[in-house]
Amino acid sequence: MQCGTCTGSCGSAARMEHTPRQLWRMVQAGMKDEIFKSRTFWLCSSCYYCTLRCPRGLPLTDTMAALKRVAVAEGYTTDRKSAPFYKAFLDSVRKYGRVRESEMMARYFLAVKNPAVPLSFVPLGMKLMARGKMDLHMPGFGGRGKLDRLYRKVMELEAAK
Amino acid sequence: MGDYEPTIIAFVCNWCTYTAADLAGTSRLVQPANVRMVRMMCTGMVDPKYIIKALLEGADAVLVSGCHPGDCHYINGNLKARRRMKLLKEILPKFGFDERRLKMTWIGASEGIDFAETVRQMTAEVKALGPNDLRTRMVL
Amino acid sequence: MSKIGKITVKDRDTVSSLQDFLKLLLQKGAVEAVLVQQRLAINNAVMPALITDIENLGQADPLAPAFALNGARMLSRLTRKPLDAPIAAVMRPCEIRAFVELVKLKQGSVDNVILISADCLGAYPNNDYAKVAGMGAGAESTLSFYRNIISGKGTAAQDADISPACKSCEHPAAVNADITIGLLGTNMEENLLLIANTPKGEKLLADLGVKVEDEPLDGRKSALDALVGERIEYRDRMFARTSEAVSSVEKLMGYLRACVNCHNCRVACPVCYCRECVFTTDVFDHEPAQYLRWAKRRGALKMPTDTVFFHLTRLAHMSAACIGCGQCSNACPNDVPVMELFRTVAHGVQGAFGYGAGASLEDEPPLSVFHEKEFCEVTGGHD
Amino acid sequence: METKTGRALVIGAGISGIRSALDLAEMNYRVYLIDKSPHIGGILSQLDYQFPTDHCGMCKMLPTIGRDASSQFCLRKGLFHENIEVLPGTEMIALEGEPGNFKATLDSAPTFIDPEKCIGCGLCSAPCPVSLPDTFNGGLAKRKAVHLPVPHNIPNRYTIDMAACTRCGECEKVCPTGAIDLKTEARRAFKILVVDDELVVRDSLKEWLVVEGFSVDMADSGAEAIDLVSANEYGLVLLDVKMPGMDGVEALQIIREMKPDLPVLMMTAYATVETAVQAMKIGAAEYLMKPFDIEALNAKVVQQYESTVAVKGRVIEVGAVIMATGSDFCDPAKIPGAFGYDYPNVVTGLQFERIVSGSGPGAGKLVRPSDGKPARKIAFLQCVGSRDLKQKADYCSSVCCMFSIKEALLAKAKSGGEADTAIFYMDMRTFGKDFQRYRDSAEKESGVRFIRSRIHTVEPDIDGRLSLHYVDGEGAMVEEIFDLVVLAAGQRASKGARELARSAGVELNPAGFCRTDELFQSKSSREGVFAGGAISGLKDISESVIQAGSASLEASRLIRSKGGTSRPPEPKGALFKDSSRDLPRLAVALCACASSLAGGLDLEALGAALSRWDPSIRVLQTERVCTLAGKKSLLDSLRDTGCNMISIGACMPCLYGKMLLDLARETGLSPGLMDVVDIYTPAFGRGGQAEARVQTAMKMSIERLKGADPAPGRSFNIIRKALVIGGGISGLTAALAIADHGFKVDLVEKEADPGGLVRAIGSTIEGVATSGVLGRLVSGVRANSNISLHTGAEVVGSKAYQGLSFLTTIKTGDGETKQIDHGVTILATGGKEAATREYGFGQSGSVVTQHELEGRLGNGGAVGLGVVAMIQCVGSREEGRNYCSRICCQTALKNALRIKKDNPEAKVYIFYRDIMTYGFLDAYYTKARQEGVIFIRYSRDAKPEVTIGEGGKVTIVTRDPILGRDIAIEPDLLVLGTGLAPNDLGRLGEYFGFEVNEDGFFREAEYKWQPVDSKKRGVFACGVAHSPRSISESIAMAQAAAQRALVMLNRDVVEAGSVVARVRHGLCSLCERCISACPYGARSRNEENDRIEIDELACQGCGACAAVCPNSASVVRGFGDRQVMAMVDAALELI
Repeated sequence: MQCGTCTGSCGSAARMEHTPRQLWRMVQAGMKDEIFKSRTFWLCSSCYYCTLRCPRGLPLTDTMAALKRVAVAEGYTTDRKSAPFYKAFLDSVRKYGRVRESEMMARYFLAVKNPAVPLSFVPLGMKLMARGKMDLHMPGFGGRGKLDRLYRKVMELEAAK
Repeated sequence: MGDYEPTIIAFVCNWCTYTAADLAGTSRLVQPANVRMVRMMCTGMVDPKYIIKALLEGADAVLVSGCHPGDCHYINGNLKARRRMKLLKEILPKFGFDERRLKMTWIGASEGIDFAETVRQMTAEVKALGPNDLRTRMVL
Repeated sequence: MSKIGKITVKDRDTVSSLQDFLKLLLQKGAVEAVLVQQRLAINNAVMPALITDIENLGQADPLAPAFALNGARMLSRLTRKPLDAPIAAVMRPCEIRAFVELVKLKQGSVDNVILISADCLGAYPNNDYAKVAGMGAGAESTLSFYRNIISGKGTAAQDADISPACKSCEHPAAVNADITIGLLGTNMEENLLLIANTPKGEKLLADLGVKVEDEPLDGRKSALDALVGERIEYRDRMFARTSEAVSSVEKLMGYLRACVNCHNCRVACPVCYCRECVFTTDVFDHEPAQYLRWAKRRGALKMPTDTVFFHLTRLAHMSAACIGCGQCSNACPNDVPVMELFRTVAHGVQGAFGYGAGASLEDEPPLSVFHEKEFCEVTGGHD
Repeated sequence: METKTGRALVIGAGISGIRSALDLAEMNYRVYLIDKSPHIGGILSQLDYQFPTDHCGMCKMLPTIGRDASSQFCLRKGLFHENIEVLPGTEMIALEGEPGNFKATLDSAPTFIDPEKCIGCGLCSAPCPVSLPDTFNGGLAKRKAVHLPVPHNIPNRYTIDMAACTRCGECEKVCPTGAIDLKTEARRAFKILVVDDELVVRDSLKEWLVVEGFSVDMADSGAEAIDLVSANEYGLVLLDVKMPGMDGVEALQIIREMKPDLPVLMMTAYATVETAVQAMKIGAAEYLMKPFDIEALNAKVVQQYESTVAVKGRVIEVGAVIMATGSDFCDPAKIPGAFGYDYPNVVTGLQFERIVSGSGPGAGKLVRPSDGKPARKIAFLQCVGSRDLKQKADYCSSVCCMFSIKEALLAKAKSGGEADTAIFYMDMRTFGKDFQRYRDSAEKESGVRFIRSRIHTVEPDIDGRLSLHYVDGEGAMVEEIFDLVVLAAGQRASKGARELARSAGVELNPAGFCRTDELFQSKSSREGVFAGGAISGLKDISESVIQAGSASLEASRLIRSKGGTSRPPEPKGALFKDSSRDLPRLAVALCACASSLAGGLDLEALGAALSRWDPSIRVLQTERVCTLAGKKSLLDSLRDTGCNMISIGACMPCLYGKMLLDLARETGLSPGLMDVVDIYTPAFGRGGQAEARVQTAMKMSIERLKGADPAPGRSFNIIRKALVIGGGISGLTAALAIADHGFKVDLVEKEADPGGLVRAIGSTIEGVATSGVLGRLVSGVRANSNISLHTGAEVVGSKAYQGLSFLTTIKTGDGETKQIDHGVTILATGGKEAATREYGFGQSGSVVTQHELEGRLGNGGAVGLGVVAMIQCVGSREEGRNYCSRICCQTALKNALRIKKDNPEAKVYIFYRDIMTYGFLDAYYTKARQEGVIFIRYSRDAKPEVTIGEGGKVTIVTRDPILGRDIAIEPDLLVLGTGLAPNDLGRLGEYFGFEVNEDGFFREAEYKWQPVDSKKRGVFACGVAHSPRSISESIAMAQAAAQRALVMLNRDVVEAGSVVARVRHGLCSLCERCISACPYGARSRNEENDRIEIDELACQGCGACAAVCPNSASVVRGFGDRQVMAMVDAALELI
């Protein structure tokens, strides 16, 4: 009904080129390329506010996530920074059953292939270390590779669709 | 002047204002007891000569009160009354009747507080104005 | 610039040339009867008469400064029901304005009536006119009245003067008559103007074959303005005097001390159209016990009662329609200045409602029309 | 079939209940009007202003014909009618029997205050220690446990909120008339047995119950409990389930054998819930969950106590039952975390009404509840709890848009125009008659801002102000600070609906409202039980009144068919002897009241003063007139003194009770000759000169009676036949309804065969085929012997005569004219699909109207339709036809869903301004969106442009407000929703004396309160001739119109009121000012005998003619000049 509640409740709506409401409209109108050129759905931090409040009960946040998946699947990842970030995160989980932050960040910096990015993270890193939030050592792990089979199954299913 | 208690004749419409007066009564609103109410079916029924009669007969003030425009049970009785009051408010002051002795108000059915307030305010005003000396005057 | 015809006055006898014009109406069959002031043979008294025989028009004297009663009541009796025969009525401006008010009250109708009105330079009160009329036979007194005015000696004669109502009347010329006979703005002794204000008037002039051309009327206008200015100045002085004289109920009682409840002023008043005034109905036959109670409360009770009450109620009923013809004072046996009181109050009321009594048939009498959003100040500002 | 007077039960005394009760009472059925709450008026008693006139007009529902049988004062004060028995505080707990003779058991809550004695002095509420939020004022103000349910009610009886009452007994001591009896002893006599093995549970329970005033015994095991139960009388047993030795269930079985009707409450810990439930099957009344919460326990115990003590099931026999219990508003507090309802200054619509109401907490001033400061910036949030799938409320509440506009206008009026009001909405649903104009004037003239955005969160700002974040039209984020936020809370099924449905044996729809027949909305799922008003879904007042009228028609039809007669009421004239001839002899009765009230008044001195005032009156000292004995003594003394007028000095309750009517019936004097004067309130109240004021009041009453005109209302004949103009679905329904009551009906239809607009409609949106209903109606009309159908006929003239008789000439199909005499006229001329030339209509085959589309869908379905575009509001809601035609949105959705069903791939675009799917239709709007129909909004001044290419190719270009870009669509078919226009009424208005509004629709007497009547008596209208409406609403309106007509047809003489105008022809100078002054057109000038004639049936006695007549030639009976002036004299006597 384009009532605007989702845009109203979305925290990061201000920074998006299109408000969530416009995004749904564009999806309805099938303006595929324009959607994937924009950063709108990447900025969604899936706080689920919009889904909670939509009077029509539409699964909005899941749609955002679906858009992300379609973007990745159809290779629309432009020079965007978030796609590699998510990929690094998934690989680390796949490999170790949990996230090993330092290794994941390293993998992410490598994928981005742009030296400026790690430097921009240095000030953040120093502060975290000062407060002991960043432990450099590689944490032990239980089932190495256990999740591998899970990933492979998912891959099969998606391929089948 | 101290002990003089003004007497106010009130021509009230049977529908809205009478209900407000009852409401003021039943909800025990403090209001002076100087009002004598004459219940008419509608303010549109109040003939100018009743008001002139009341003033000449010695009433200290006359209140005509009916429903708000649009509430009138008889569609537009209150609007006709307003025109008659306008006529009287033009004529009577010429003969020394203070305009505040003749008051018209709209009071809805649930405005008991407004009714009590109007009565309280009017009694005070008329008390300040002093008695209408026609009451004891010889010539009618 | 309106259509102007002329009546040439033969040997300075304005009255007879006007009579010839009226005879023309009957001759041409434009009308079957003329209601006009007729000079009665007996003692030169002037009374309205319905004349059908051309000969009798010889005694007609509309210009006479006599105003026995307001002709509007007579015309209303003639036109209360549809009259198939067309008639003409020669009346003063205030009579025409009274008739307009009566038509609005369904007491008469203007179809089949041709309203003719001469400029009105005033008229004497009834008992004064007898003094003036006595001099000279027939229309002589009328002509001398106008000669005095032209020669500047004014309207006073034989220690009588025109009634205060006429002195304070700001409508000497009837704007809503079909035909106005213009005395002002021309030399009355040479020709009279025939001004057609309405299509009916123009048609009549055409039927009568009166030569009509467009002529500037500024001469007449300046004369009119002068007269009106003078009268308004007198009127305002009168208003001030009267307002002061009735500014409290005691003063009002003093003002009306001579009133004996005879209700003559009501009977004479053209716009008091009730068949029987409420004060004469059973409503005011009070119980003996009631008189006693009033007397007990007051110590003494002037009889008859309801005097001030009657005048105030009459004011309430007709002040919106009062056209200031002065007949009430004229009719009062005890010379109570009723006209001054009623004109003062009526002026205020008509001003408040923005209504000119008798001005035009279209605008509604103030008390018979109402709107949702008006006069908010009456009820303390909120609607 | 023994014929006895038909009886009906109306449940719920809100507006629809009152309407149904009055309808049936005017048909002379006996009506029981019951309501759960202690007062009548339902939700309307809290609303002072109603849209679209922004005024109150309830009293216009009172009967205009035969009005002496009912009360003649403001409905807020109460209602009485000869044939209605009003039972407040009563509920129906069971309904047996079959339609036509039901047996209903009524259960009225115990009244701890004796209504006869309570004079509403209010002394009892002062000492009451309890203070809780006042539900009447939406919780904004505080009230005591003993309180006035509604400020206006006369006689104003206090009630006690038993749940909150602590039984301290203070009020009992203080009450001057001893009206309060808390039955504390009775409560102490109510013994409760607590059975639990743990001592601590027993003790705490005992302590609580003793505080509540009950007496408590204790048993620690099942065995001991059984001995105690057999030993003495208990009112209630609290039985624990888990006990050593004999467990609760066994004990229950034994107790059940011993004392079958002894109520038992099982007490169960969490674990043993199933056993407790199982125990209930054996007969336990209920079960209580440990650990106990005092309130729940207390309420349950009190409820059990009250049901045992209550006036046990009074059984009444009724022919039909009408349920009019209305609906409640949703409580925003129940919507978690939304709308910031818990912040101060966030109120619901109802609370806002209380704020601006004169009798509300703020005495009518527009102030903020938090700090009383004036509220100058107000936001209204729409669709709170409606159109919200999360709250399982997939429906629109139909009225909140309109009452928010009204409240915005009220805010402007109350603040002298300073208030800045903004309404946040999704679709502004102004679908009723003249609603669109109401909105336009609110927007343009009064400057109310309409912002299309649904706000979810309200954050508090500094000092009680509130900040709202919302997306404005162009998609930009805006934050705005407001003083006050009003939530337009939507509807919910009323709390009592579930019990009522159970006791009445009626089904509810999933949303909890009463499930009704799709087309006949007053028929519930059980035959003989009908639904009136908002119980079947929130409606605005006019729809509720129409629905109530249709329910009373169905009820009356059922009662009559089962033998219940409604014999015509005997005219009052015959009832009372005409004492206008004999000499007026006035008696004054002074009632010495036994209670402490009388102390302040010396009746002897008063009597003496009055006889000094007027020696001809006879003063009678009587005792307690309110009791039977007192009344009898009064009657005897009246008879032997031969007085024919009586003025009774008594207390307030007698003032408005049925006392005058009963006294009149017994003495044979017309009620106009009697008057009751309240002499005790002034004497009792504050303000000095009590003596003088009482004496003056009596004197004024004496003078009034002296001027009273004893002649009762005259009665006139009525031709007991009806004329129905227009044979559409409304005309057919109305004709059948009247014919079923045994009256002759002439049905005039212009076209060759009846059916009207409905023939072009295949089925309703709910999927009900219209041909079935239409077929049944048409065959019903043709088969009914009472109905003579004139097809191809037109009305060419009509003349009204004295009383209710018209003579109408019609030109029939074959050209010859016929004369029909009839008493009532029902206009059902209906309407047609409005023509249009916009959007290229007529230039291309693929541009059609909704009806044409429906025809095409009817045969051949939607195959071959790839892309369909629909444009709504074509020609409607803009200059020329500035009203919403109400049904084009639902027709568009119906057709769109049909197209999608036939071929899901089809692309359907709907260009709309506001989708008007009010009520339960909103579910179809949700379904359409889910099916993939694309809705594109446009505004009145930025309409879509349609260009017709060669070969009729249609392209539509419009600006999509959300994308902010133009989009183009080439549909195979463009369907225009042109809405409905009325059929030309020609000179019918002139013939029958009714007016037509500027759109050509019938102008009703009053939109909300007399929707089907015209100002001219005996003329009614229904269906699309009145305003565009759907098929089911037209049927309901047709039945309501038939009902109003039957009220008149059912009388052999129609009686005018006793207070009517009279002309003294001798004084009348025929100035006709009274004719133009009369609002009811009841006066006319008879040309032949030159007299003003009064149509006493139409005259309502308002006196406008009397005041405008200078010499009082026109006077109203009972209010003559002499009488009023005498009252003024009497009033000024004693200064």
